[in-house]
Amino acid sequence: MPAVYSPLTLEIIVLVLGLFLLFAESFSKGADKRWIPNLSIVVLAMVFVFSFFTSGDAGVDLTKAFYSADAQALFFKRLALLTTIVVLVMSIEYRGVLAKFIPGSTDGAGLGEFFCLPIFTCAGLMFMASAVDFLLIFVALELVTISFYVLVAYMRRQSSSLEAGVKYLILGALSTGFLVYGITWIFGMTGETNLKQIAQALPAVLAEGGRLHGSETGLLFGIMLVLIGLGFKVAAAPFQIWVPDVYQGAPTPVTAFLSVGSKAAGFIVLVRVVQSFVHLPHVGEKVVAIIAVLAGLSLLYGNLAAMPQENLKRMLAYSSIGHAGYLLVAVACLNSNLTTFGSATTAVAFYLAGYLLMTLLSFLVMIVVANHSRGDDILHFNGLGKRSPFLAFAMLIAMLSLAGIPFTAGFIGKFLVFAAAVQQHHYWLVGIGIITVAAGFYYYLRVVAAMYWQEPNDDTRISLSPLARLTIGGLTAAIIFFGIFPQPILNMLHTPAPAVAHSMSH
Amino acid sequence: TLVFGASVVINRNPVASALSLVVSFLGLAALFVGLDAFFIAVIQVLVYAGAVMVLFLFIIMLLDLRAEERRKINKAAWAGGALVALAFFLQVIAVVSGYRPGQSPFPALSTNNLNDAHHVGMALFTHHNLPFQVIGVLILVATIGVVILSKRELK
Amino acid sequence: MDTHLPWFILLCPLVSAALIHLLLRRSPGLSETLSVAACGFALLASIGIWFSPIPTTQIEVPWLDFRPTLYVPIGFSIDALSKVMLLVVTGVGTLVHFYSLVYMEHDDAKPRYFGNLSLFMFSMLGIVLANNFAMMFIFWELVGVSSYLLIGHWFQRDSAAAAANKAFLVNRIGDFGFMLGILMIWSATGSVIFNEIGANMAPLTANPTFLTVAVLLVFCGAVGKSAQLPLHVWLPDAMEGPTPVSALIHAATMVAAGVFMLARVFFLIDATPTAQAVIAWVGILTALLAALMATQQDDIKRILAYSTLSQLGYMVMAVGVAAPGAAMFHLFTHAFFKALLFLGAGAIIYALHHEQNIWRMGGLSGRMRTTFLTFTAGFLALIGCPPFSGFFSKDAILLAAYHVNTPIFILGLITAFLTAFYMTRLFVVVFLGSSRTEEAKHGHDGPLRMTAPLIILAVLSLITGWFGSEGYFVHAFPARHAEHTIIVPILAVLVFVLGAGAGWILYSGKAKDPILIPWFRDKFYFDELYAALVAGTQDLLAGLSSWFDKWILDGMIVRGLAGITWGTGFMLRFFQYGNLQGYSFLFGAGIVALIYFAVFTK
Amino acid sequence: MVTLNDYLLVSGLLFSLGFTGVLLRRNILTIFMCLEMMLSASNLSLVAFSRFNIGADGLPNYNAQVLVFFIITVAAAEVAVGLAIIVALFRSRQTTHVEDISTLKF
Amino acid sequence: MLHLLILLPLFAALFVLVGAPARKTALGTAAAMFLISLFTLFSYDKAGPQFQFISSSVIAAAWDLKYLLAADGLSLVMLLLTGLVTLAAVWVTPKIEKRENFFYACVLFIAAGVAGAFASQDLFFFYAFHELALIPTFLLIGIWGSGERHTAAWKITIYLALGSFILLIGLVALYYALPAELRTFDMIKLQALAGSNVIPAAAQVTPYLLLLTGFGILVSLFPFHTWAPSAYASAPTPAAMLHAGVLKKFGLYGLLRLAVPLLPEAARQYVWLLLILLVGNIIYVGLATLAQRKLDLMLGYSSVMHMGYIFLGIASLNLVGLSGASMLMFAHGLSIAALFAVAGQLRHRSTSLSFDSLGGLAKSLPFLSVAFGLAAFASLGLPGFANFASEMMVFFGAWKNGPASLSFSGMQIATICALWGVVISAVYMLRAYRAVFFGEPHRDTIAATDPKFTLRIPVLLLLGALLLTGFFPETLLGYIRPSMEALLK
Repeated sequence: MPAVYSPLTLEIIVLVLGLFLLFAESFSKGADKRWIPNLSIVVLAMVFVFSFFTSGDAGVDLTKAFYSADAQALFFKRLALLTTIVVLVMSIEYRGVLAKFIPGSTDGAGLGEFFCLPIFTCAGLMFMASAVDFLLIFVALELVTISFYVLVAYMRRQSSSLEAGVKYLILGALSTGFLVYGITWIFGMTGETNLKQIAQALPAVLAEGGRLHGSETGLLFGIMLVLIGLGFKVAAAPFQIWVPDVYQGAPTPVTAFLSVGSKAAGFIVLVRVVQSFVHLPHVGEKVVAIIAVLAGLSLLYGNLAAMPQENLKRMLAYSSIGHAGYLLVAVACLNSNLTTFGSATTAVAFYLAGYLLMTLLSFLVMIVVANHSRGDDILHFNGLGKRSPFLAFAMLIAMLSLAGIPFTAGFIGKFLVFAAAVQQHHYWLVGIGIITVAAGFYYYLRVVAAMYWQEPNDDTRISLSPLARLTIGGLTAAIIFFGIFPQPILNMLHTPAPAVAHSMSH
Repeated sequence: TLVFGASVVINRNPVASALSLVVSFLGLAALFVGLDAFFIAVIQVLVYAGAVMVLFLFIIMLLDLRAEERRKINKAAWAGGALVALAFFLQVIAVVSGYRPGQSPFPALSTNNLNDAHHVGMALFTHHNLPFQVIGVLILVATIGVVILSKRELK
Repeated sequence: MDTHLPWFILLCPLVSAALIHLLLRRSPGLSETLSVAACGFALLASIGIWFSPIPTTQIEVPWLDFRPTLYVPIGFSIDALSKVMLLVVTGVGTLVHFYSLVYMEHDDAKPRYFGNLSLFMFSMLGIVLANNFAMMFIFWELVGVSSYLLIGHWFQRDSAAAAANKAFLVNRIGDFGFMLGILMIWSATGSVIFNEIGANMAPLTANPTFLTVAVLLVFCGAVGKSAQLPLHVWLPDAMEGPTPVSALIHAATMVAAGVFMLARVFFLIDATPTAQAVIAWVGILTALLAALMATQQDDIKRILAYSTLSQLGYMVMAVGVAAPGAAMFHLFTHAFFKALLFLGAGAIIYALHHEQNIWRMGGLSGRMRTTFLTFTAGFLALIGCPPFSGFFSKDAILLAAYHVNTPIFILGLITAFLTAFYMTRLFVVVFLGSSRTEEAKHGHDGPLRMTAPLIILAVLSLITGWFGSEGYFVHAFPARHAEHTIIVPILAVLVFVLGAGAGWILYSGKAKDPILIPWFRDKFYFDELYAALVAGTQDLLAGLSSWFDKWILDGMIVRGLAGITWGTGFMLRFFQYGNLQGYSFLFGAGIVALIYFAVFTK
Repeated sequence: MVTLNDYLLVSGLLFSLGFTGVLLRRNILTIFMCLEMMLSASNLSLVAFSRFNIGADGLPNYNAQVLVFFIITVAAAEVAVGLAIIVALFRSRQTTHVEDISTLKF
Repeated sequence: MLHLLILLPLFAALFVLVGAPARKTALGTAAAMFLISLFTLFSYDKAGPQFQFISSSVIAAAWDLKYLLAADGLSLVMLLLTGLVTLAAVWVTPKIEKRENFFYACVLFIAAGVAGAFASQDLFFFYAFHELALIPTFLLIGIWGSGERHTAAWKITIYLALGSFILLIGLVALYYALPAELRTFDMIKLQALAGSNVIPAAAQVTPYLLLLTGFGILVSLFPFHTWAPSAYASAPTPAAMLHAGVLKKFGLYGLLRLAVPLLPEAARQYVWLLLILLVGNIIYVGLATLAQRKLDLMLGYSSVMHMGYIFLGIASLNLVGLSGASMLMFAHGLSIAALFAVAGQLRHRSTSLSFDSLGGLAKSLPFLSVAFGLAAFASLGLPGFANFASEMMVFFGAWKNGPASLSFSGMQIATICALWGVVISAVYMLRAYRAVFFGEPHRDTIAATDPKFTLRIPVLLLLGALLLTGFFPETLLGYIRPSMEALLK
């Protein structure tokens, strides 16, 4: 099929879908609003498929300055779409809990919006994936953030949800403040907001006789502030402090969305920002060093603090900090020019893809199990292997993938990350990584141990809706598939769209 | 501006803080004017000093907040916070004063009759079309959010 | 045919052992027949080899083939040495097999016994036939294990199990040295095959100290197997095994393997006088001390065991004084008369329902005629009474010592005296006088199948000395000090007469031991010393390392690190103390620190 | 003569003040106001830079001013949502004091 | 053929999970694996190229990542070991009371992982297949183990995860130590670089030390051994057999395959370190073994101790030593598996495996007593068993590395220690044998009876293989030697 559509079409379809649903929802009657997510899932899936047939051309000239349509951007758009689809599936499973904590006359009160907001968020994420200008980055980021404020605090009858919302709000706004201030400074130093132009302008600005010659402090100051803002989004230590509380308090699908979508988008932006500065002589080294420090801190904090957790959701929150650490390790390797095995961008992308699959899978299983066991502590998983072998197996795969066992996507991600790190001789980071991987094995396997070693607390079998079963099965299969055949993902990253036609010709 | 900014922080009563903030924002608008950014100055007054702050005051009144009662203040935490803020402030000063080109005065503009709103508008609607539309979505989302979070009974 | 005979000899007992162990564990009759037959065939083949010329070519099978670095074949060296040893081993072996038929008649694990016996024959013949160090070591070890199995035959008895363990372990210690010696010699000459080493001695002789150490290490093997000081402690304990085993293994063949090995590698020993001196002194000290210990033992088998030790010391000493021919001669004669003595003792024990204390015997000469007569032959041979075989072989050894080293010669004479003394004591107490227990009064000869081997051995004990010293052994090992003196035989006869006389006078008619020397009786406290040594070093170290492993390495370091990691995590989560303000503080602190490091440090 | 650095300094000071407020105040509403102040402070810098980095046509860099416009818009939206959340929280907990909202921890 | 070796147990495991009759499927699969491994061994053309049965499918072209199966003599011997031990392990498994299907699936997963690790000639799959066994082990010990099974399961899993992760880093470091144009995961290509010194000596150090640590942990190299005894003591019999017998050999196999051909300089430079550690294995762990009062723990320690010998062979870096090490891997695998099999049988007949509560079993359990005796003798290096031949080679090989004089080299001193270790192992093995089988029977175990005939076959199989290769080591050496020559080129 000839590829003639601009990738921007994707966002547009998503937005239109969101708007349509919003209106349709307000005019529809009936308490059962499952048709909304069902419809969105179908449409988003179509968009997902459609994304393989778009061109790498950003289309209209006007958008070019802000919008990049390279393979990476497309790839992250797909991630966003996929995440949203799964989150919607989760939301359907979760609606019972949700309804309890939303004031409303009917069972389905407020659910329509809950299903619509992720679609807008998704659009925001997709914009972020393409954003190459601080302007668009900022706007898209805020779109995502603000919808997350709402989503996190959605269960307003539950004070923990609200508390999480407030914490996220204040700290999020704080980080936005720093991000903006950082953008200001970078703009001030370079006179540009577009990343490409910044990268072009910088050598001249820094050169002998240039405006910044001998005083990179301002530039560094700006970069650091931006890093802080982004570090907040991706949950990197020491700006991770909000993560556990917010993850625990938020409705579980939102938590999943936060930990995957927000993080993925944050990372693509981070990668783009860092890439613009990393090749500068002195500044680049500093940036790399600082990111490496952040990586080390995140690894240690996330993984170690996850060990004593009893609540699975909270444990996954800490672990998500840890995963941010692994990703940052790869980001810290961006100054390598390697394009084959060991390339840092590939590592980030692959890791995120794997992380997406496994995190979503574990949250999905968690929602199902928590619905039945009335709690999401690890001990609620006791004996799951007996109660529902299918769910237990899926969770097993998710946990193994998170821990990084071969033949799962998570392993290839870690493999690539550490390959990049070794290649860049970040041996101290690797050393920390060794400790934290071991710690990770401990806390992930605790879930496995609970599922298989322990006797179940109650013997009721867990029933599953067909959609959830399909999604869980699909995610599990995908984790294993990409753990053995990474090539499809690599194709998406390396070849310009349309990847399908390309790989078929081989 | 700074004085009132400080008063925002110092005042124990949220209402006083809010009013200080209004004044501070007005001062800020004046500074914008000084920088030949008239459009921004206007927006600042309208949106910030006007709408936003009214909203704040409204909420304060709604929640019927009185001055923070004197709670046992954790001295160490307070000192720590102050220290961090001070350190950050010093860093800002150091960065700013280290910025040599900034010591020179502002370059002159090519025209004295700056059609400021026009330029911003042009930029906004042509070059920055895409982000502008995204902003629209953002506001929509915010609206939905406010509705959902505040409505007493959802249908 | 000739080239296949060695294979036949070797494989006969192997096949027998394998079949018995694998298939015939429930059929005692068949297994004993098979075992005896295998041994008989091996004897016939050995005789065949004895009468055939030394073959020039051999069939070799490579066992490890890393030529040119390392080549270990399974190959045979057929020469005068191995020919005679073959005869001894198969000859005594066959007799012992026959004897066992009766002795073990009522044992309920007969197949196991005969299987192990065949295994032992296999291993022993392997040592004899080996043409290289590695192969010898292989069979050396196998001999160790088969003796372990045989000693531990009655494993329900704790003492038997302990003795078996001890025998194996002490041998292992010797083998430690043996293997090390082999490695050293190999590293110098590049070969483990005797012929090749012999042809390529230059690298060894060029470095005398090295050679000495290597030879002494090899000698360690012999010390273990032939129960020389200080590794002699296992042999007396090994008497826990069935008596035919004691006769076969611990008198005639296995313990002689050490001496055989020394004779086999004499071309190495020959090149290092220091090692020779050490060997000689170890030998004579063993001979002397063992003889002293033997004078105070009460258990008939133990007395014989110490006497074996003593005689082995003699042989080793003979090697040390450069007279391997004499050593082999004594080995040859000793094999027969000691087997005879053991089997005789076995007959007595059998007759007295497993009574082994000599003081609970007495007056058996009348009731156990055949046993008495044959035992007397062995007794006379051992104490060196002409014309019994022991006289000639002992004479040959003393002669060699006389020429080389006077102190050793004197000690040798003393040992001969003691030998005569304690054997007379044994003889007098057991056979003469009056019966001291009920069982002793009713003892009687065993059936013919049991006495026949005794008779044959008695004849052999008498005659084997006659054609030895002048003939075969001197021919095989041309001794350096060939000239005879009349002094040596005279002195030898003198000490024998003195010793026997002293024993006779002291013990005739006594009902209990008139003298008591604790040091001799308690074997110079070697066992106690070793027990203390083992407890003080090995067990202590074992305990220590186990403790260290459990508490320090695993407990403190591994678990500690895991615990520290966990604990750090536990502490870290207290950052998350819920207060928003605290969060913004940490956030801010992070910002400040980050900016500080990024912007304000070089 | 007023230099760029003067503006930057004022802006930085304001930003720091806002930050101080966030760190020290106990009332969520006040904290939220301080956050708005920080955003405004950035705006000041941004405008100053925009005025300073004039383009080839001799006009201020309007990219930055557009960004300021966006920031103000976003801030407004944020305030709306934020206040909604705070109100909801107040309804359920009857407090806007930060120390009272610390049930989620460790 | 090699595909079948991996896929068969994998699919069997899945079938069993889905509900196929567990024991029958598992046993059939294991038997098939054994036959296939035997068949491949015989159809390997010793005169042909080093690697045969090559099959390769591209996984990621950009990285030169392939699913590459091939076998040389060494792999084949290890695969044979896998087949033998798997068959025996499945066979001796007693009736599983709870979740039988799951149990057998775990065992089959381990088997698949091991077979894959030995058959893959691609770094990625080589590593990945080994890890496949980690989680089944965790589950096996945790669910069906005995004693302090949870502690043991945690310890082995975390420790091994740590080890394999270090190993992974080492592999990556090795990959990047190669010049850019030669970088590949293809182990056939990598081995072809043996002797070419493409990696400068200085650059060899980091990968070597990482590999040594990583593999060392997997092999329970002193002082990283503490996971092993308790895990083996607690593991259900087939898990212990497979793990101690086969899986643990993976690390040694890896060192042979990677470190020897590619990092010889570093290996030489750090031989002192390896020697100290392996002497730690032999002497220190040997002594610790002596102090054990429980049969299962003692066997666990002894399996750790014997790793020292294999390391000594590897350290020697010459043909004799390496061949010895390879063969010892095979031999030790069989003997320790046989020992654990017997210990497992004893566990079902006695309340505890503590020496105090056992004794005199030779009377009531003649078969087990003989089997244990043979396996014990094999493991303490008695001639006739493959262990002896291999240890001889190891000693000769290691000794060769020093001068023929009295100034012993470190390697020779280590050899002396190793020789003394043989004495130590004799002490503890015989002590154990005596305590368990000799003496008066303990009253708890008086009624015990031998396993029935069919259950004896697996143990006999292991012992038979040991004896066969012990009598005729050249049968195996014919396969191993060419591989080693290629590695040492």
